[in-house]
Amino acid sequence: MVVKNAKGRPILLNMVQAIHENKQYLGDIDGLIGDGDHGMNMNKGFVTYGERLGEDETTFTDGLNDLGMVLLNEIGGSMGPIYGTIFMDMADSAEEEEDITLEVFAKMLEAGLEGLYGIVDARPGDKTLVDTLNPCVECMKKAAAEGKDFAQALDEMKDCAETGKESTKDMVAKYGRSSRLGERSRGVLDAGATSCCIMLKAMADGMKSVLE
Amino acid sequence: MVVKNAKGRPILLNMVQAIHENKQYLGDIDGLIGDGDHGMNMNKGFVTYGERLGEDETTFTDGLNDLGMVLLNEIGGSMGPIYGTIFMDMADSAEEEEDITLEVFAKMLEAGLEGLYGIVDARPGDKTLVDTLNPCVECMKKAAAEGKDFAQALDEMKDCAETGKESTKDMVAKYGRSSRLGERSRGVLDAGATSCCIMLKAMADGMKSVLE
Amino acid sequence: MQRILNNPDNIVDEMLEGFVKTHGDIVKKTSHPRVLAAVNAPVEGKVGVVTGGGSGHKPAFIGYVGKNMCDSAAVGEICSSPTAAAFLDAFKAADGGKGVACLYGNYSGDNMNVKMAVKMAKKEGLTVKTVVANDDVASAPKDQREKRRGVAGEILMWKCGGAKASLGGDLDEVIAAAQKAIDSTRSVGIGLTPCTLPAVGHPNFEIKDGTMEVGIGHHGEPGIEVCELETADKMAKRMTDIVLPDYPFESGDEVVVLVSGLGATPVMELYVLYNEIEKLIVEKGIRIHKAYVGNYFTSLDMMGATLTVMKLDDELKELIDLDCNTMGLTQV
Amino acid sequence: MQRILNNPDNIVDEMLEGFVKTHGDIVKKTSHPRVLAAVNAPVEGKVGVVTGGGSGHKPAFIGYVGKNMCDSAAVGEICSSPTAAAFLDAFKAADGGKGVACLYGNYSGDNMNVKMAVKMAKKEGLTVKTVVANDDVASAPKDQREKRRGVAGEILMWKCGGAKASLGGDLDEVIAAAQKAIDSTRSVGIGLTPCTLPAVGHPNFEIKDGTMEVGIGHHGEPGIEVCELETADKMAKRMTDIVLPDYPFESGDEVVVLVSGLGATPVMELYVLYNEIEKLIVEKGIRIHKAYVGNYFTSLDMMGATLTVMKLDDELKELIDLDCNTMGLTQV
Ligand SMILES: Nc1ncnc2c1ncn2[C@@H]1O[C@H](COP(=O)(O)OP(=O)(O)O)[C@@H](O)[C@H]1O
Ligand SMILES: Nc1ncnc2c1ncn2[C@@H]1O[C@H](COP(=O)(O)OP(=O)(O)O)[C@@H](O)[C@H]1O
Ligand SMILES: [Mg+2]
Ligand SMILES: [Mg+2]
Ligand SMILES: [Mg+2]
Ligand SMILES: [Mg+2]
Repeated sequence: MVVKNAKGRPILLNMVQAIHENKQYLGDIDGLIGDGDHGMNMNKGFVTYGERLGEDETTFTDGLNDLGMVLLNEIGGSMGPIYGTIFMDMADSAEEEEDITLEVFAKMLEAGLEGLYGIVDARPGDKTLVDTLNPCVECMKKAAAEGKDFAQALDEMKDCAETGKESTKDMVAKYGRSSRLGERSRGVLDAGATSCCIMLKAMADGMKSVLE
Repeated sequence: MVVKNAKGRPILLNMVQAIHENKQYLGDIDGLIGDGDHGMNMNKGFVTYGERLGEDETTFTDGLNDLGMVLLNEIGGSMGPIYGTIFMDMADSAEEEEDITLEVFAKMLEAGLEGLYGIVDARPGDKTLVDTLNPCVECMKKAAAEGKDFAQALDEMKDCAETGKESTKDMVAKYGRSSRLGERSRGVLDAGATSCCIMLKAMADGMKSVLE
Repeated sequence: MQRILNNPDNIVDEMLEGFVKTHGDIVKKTSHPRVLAAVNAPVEGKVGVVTGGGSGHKPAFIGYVGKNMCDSAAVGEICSSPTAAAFLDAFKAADGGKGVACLYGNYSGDNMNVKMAVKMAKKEGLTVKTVVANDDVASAPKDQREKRRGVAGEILMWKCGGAKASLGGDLDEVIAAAQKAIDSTRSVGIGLTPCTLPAVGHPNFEIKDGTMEVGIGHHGEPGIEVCELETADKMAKRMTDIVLPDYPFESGDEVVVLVSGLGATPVMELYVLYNEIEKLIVEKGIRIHKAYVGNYFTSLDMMGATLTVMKLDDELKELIDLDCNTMGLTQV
Repeated sequence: MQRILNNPDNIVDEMLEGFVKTHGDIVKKTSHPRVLAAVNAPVEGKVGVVTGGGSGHKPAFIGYVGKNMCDSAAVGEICSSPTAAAFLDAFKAADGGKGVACLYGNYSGDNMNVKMAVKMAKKEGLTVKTVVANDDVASAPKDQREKRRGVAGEILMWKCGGAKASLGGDLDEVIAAAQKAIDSTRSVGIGLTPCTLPAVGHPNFEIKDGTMEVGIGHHGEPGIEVCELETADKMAKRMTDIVLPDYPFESGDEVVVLVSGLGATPVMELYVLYNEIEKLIVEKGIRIHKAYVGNYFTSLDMMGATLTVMKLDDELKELIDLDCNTMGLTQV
């Protein structure tokens, strides 16, 4: 089973919609130990991309690249470079591909995480979006190595994203605004981990819808 | 019966004490339709004068003049020139006198009111200290003309001051901060009318204590 | 009350200490503890320009003492006129032998104290003439202009009067320039929150959340209307609708616009407001020669803003454009 | 929320419009909507000085663009770093052929975006070197200075870096001067009230009435201690006790002191605070060469103040004393 790279539009739109629908929720979560703007930041970037796309078709990799560019060039803050890098590096690693196989997708995710590691010091356990992304990368690499069914692997990734996100609840923030709260940051979800979970799940659902 | 001009000290001290004791009350009244600083303003001037006087004796007229100078030179605002003028013009009109008779005192009060009229446009009915001072002047002029007993006249002045002050409750302010409230200024006492009442009653009591 | 204070009774004196320590290159103390003068005051052969007023309006009033603005200022308690004695000493500190122009705002306390000071000065052989600012449109109807308060328009009056004096104007010319400046100026304020006098500890009036007080005075004097809090564009419309027709300012006029915060409104928002005001003024065919946006005349910790518009002629334009160096306004 | 706004999402763009309309004699727009440049930028043969950061800190950052300070600034959303693209365009707007010094504050978003922009600039053949301000003592222990945030000390870094560039310094000299400036500078803030992001509508942290947050950051980052609200003299003591030993500043040193309000504290109170701070510094045998007191680096509508102290040597003194003309700081 593969996702035709050419069929990127429904995947990207699904991601845009999911972030848009969770704007308020993400803002509220960020409000607890951050500054409350995460929903706004993410929504602005994703919706801007969605408007830019309009009625056009896009490949999955071009879509990720364009979304990354919008985030990087028009959102700024931390989310611009962080998600911008993730999406652009994911796109970079597969732009030549016609078919996105499970193996290709696992490499894309890994490239995104590597890119992220190039610009942030956060690692697993630091209560950031890394705690959502990293287990998903691991899970997909393993699934690819085991030659799992793509659809099933995507479902597993959704579970990993959920578990990863939930794991941040009990962590103490080491980076970003909430890190200054120290122990006071424990007990609530990390905003970036939450948006990353929502985004990855939407990506997975979008991909499943065009799996062939 | 007369008040020896030389015996000013107990009169002035009584005035200082009365204002000092009513600092909070005057502030609260001013707070209702003014800016809440009337108690502070008055207290500062009167207490400063009291401290300046220290253990010294003073004539009644010198005391009024010195109090007026403190108000004028150290308090500023509206109260400085208003009470400063009243006290200094009262003193001016009787500084030569050894004995303050009822007639002299009536003239003093009248001079104070005249002085006030020289610097403010407010007249009776405008919800200012004029509504306290004016009836007292009228009352003392009448008492002097009728040759009344000084002590009894002073008691009548106290009543007049009280009635005059109370009359401001039902007035609409035409001058000063509260004037901008228009109809909204009705229903509460005027701060200046209240301080003037307290001051005149204390003056009367002080004078009664040294009547001979 | 979340404020930075020692004993609130000493706030004015302590503020003055800190002010002189900070701006020793611009102002100096005088023999009167409540009078500050420009470092070079009095300037021989120059008309002295003096102002004064209650405290709590920073930069006003001492913040406009300095090069090509005021030579000295008398300082009152918070929201309370300086004493007559302080005004008198301010006159003396500014007197360079050509007389003194006292340019101040229309409040009854200030009026009384200035009048008394002018009388005392006269006795001492010092000629003082006065201009009383009354630019606040909302404080009285147009046919009772003499009752209107002075607000942020005073800054433009000081700018013009001070510049005229520096350029060698005699007393009558300085007075005429300052009078023309304020006569050509109209202001209005909108209050969004009340202010708290440090010695009182709580606001002594109320502006309900979600409402705004149109025409509010610099001491919280009630305005002409309390209405729902509006967006910046509507606020701008409301302010220009009050200010522009009153003079009136018309197509072809050239103006100075001053938007001042009342103290606690973020300056960022003043630019948002000015952006709207500018559109409305330009739309009317009026040319904005110069704009000032910032905290130029405040009311302690009040939120809100004032709009001031001044019509220019050649003389006023030259005076406005002259450089100056004060804590509140430095123009190069 | 009693604020002057249209759609809160547009506040930055509208603020920029108003800012450029007001200060057209100092700054100009560029091809990037979120980059402003000095009217004369780029200056051929001069090192370009660039800064940038989130909005809501007026005068920072665009308020320090102008003569002898920064040549351009990248503008972010409220409390959020500008984009890498904006930083890149700011570099280009400032580039006079001698390279660009990017002087900014230590926040993870700014770090990431500047790094990316520097990389992109390099690809385009433009050399950019950076200095990262980290003057906020309370934001990390001394042995982790690289983690400390940049706060109002950035103004002195811009002043010195900008002056060095104007005086003809090459890129390495400008970077060295700016680095020395910030290395010689320490700051601390005390917050008295929280701030409210316009798009959020309510404060996202709390400072209880009667308490204060010592060491608070410019975005409301928690401080090192929450304690009872103190009088100005005690606050001054607490601030100097944190700032002075950290560098350390010692008897015989000559310093610049900068006291900035956080936005909503009346400026009058900043002078009261400075009056106390000055006493404590002078008592230690330290000479204050120059003091800045005012709203120089704010946090929207937060109440409170920051103290910044910078040790001078002959070079820094010359740079601090050079005249400048920006919205936030005009020195003649
Ligand atoms: N330095 C960092 N390293 C890794 N992740 C970070 C860092 N800073 C912020 N984040 C992530 O970003 C999220 C907050 O994003 P957002 O609220 O949009 O930005 P900001 O913190 O600038 O307001 C955090 O929950 C965290 O997951
Ligand atoms: N213009 C005026 N004419 C007459 N009386 C005045 C005037 N202004 C104020 N007053 C009197 O002063 C009182 C207020 O005094 P105070 O609170 O000390 O001064 P302020 O109004 O400047 O705060 C008023 O209640 C009124 O009686
Ligand atoms: Mg956030
Ligand atoms: Mg009062
Ligand atoms: Mg008062
Ligand atoms: Mg943020």
